[in-house]
Amino acid sequence: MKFSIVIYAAPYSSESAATALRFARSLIEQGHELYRLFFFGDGVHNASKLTVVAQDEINLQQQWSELIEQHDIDSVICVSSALRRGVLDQTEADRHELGSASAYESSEVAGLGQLIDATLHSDRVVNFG
Amino acid sequence: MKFSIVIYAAPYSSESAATALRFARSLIEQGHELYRLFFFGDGVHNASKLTVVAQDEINLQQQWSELIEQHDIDSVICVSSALRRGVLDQTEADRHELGSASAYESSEVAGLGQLIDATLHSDRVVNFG
Amino acid sequence: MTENANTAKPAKSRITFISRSAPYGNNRANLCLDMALASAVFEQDVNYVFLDDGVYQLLKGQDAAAIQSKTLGNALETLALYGIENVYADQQSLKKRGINRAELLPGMQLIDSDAVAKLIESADTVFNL
Amino acid sequence: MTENANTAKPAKSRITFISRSAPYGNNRANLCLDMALASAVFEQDVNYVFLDDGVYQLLKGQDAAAIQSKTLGNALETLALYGIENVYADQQSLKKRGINRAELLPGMQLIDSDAVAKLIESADTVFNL
Amino acid sequence: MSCLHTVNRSPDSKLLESCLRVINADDAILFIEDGVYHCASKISLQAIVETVKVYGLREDMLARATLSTALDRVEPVDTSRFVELCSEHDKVVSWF
Amino acid sequence: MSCLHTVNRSPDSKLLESCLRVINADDAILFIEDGVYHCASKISLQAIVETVKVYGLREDMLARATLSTALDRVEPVDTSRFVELCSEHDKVVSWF
Repeated sequence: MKFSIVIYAAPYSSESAATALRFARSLIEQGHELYRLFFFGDGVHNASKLTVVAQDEINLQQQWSELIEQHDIDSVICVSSALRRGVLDQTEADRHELGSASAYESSEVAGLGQLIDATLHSDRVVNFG
Repeated sequence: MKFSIVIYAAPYSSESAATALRFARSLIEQGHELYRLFFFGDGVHNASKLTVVAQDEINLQQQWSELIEQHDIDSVICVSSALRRGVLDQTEADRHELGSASAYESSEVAGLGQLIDATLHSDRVVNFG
Repeated sequence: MTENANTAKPAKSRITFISRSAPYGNNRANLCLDMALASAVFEQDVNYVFLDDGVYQLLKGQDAAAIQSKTLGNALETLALYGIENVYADQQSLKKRGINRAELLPGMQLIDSDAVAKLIESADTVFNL
Repeated sequence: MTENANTAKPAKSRITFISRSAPYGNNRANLCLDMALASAVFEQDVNYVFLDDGVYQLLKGQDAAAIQSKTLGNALETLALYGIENVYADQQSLKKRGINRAELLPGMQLIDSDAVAKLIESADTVFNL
Repeated sequence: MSCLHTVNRSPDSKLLESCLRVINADDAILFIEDGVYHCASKISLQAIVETVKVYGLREDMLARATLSTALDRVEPVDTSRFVELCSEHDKVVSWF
Repeated sequence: MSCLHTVNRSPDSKLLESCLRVINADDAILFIEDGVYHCASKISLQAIVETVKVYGLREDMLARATLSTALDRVEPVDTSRFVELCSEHDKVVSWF
């Protein structure tokens, strides 16, 4: 079955991002297809690669990125949410002269059209916020 | 009268950061002293300098930074909140090889001791979250 | 990414948006609006329901200039221009908050809980925030 | 910044923390704990009150390994080691949630609303989240 | 067309109440995150129509020490079963 | 020792209720942000002891179209008066 997952919550300040990550892992393990991850609103912070966590703590952003790369998942950060939160790919960072990218390259910065497309091509859309 | 302000909320996803900014401006205009700004939890996102906003929208982070510089305000981002959210000064960015700083230089990255100090030296501590 | 739109799956899905949050205090109302507008732009079949505190978004006479925001009520008045015709306010939510029909923006259809349940049941995807 | 600590102001203030949030779902319980521990380290006079959903933090037998978090209950058991002796749980909040004294971590003093009101009234600063 | 509703806030919020107002009799509810505090609440569970199946996310119940106090009406499920429940129902509505 | 309490969530939350349980008779309440919806609610205002002065943040009331519907008990104040209220009371407790 094809799933898409929408994440509205930032890591650390809400449990929802962690729940979504476990859910994503589990559906892949069960042989389902993850059609798309869509990070929206504060959810875009899950794609930040600037995070530094204590050694005994989970780096949720890194875990997302590893999962995405390992399974070649189509992962999208909503562009309007991302820009105003400073989660930038190299193109945006260059355009606005803001140094190096702050977003993991494993996710693509794109528009809400990718969310609508996900509703069209997924059997289930599951929201976490 | 000496005020300190504690901000727990990220900009955009909550109105509280904007309320705090208006409050800070107003107390300075009235001749009160702003002893310290303390950004805590998701509040540290207010110090991100990577933000890109549309032309007809407010850049809250930039407005904070301008207010802080203009009035030489002692502004602190809580270090443990900031690191795990990728809001880094140049020292931390260098230490973890994460490129350029993502935090405005107008705020200092420091510990909760600065919050306790603020409670000792302020007549009023006002929280926004 | 546009290739996704060219597969065999249906080009249209029925999406019900449930907007349950008051405006301005947080950004959920805006996120919901952004998703609904995108759905309309991509010509999906959209139902837009205001439930619980979400009905506060529909009050006439909002003016968010004093809090440096865009007035959400103005944006909601343009829904029809984007082809979103099915806009509903839950009667019970209005009644509980003492809001009369005369206080509402024009173009809202008042419905009861059963009708909301049907809009959920008949949807392919539900976004609820 | 250390110079601040050497001015004429009192070196001790009475701080009341009101922790009103359930653990894990969001990070408010942790933020409150971090602030209280810092206050204790800097030798302030600390009162720690669990109110509303905050009393859920006090349930014995928590185990957050399955959600990859640190078990908050364990941290709360060490409060006394940090010199935080005045730890209170609001009786009405417990009763409303059907929680018996036997289910609570040791060392909690049960108090009523009037006592909470007094802990607010007698404090120099109140942190409430 | 049956629907799985997830609810992630405690009984102190009005979230479950909102969900119950628009739920259908053959739907199911899964309590996750702070929602699992409903699993030990008679008042919450009694408000749910009997035909609606009630689940609680085991990981969240373990974390919050509510697995042992959960009432019989509630079936604890782990995340992999959560995924299965999503496929078994026609759609998922998240209340958060 | 009188205290200014700010409340920033709507009547749909239990925030005001919590505040009222521990408020003192000579304290004051200032509704801000989504809290200003209380300003038009008879039920909310009747729950507040008469000796407690009630304010609403004007900017937030304007934004939400609740300035004209606010009940007489509520005194609308702007941010500069909010600052003054903070100095006039001995401390500020924020409910959020």
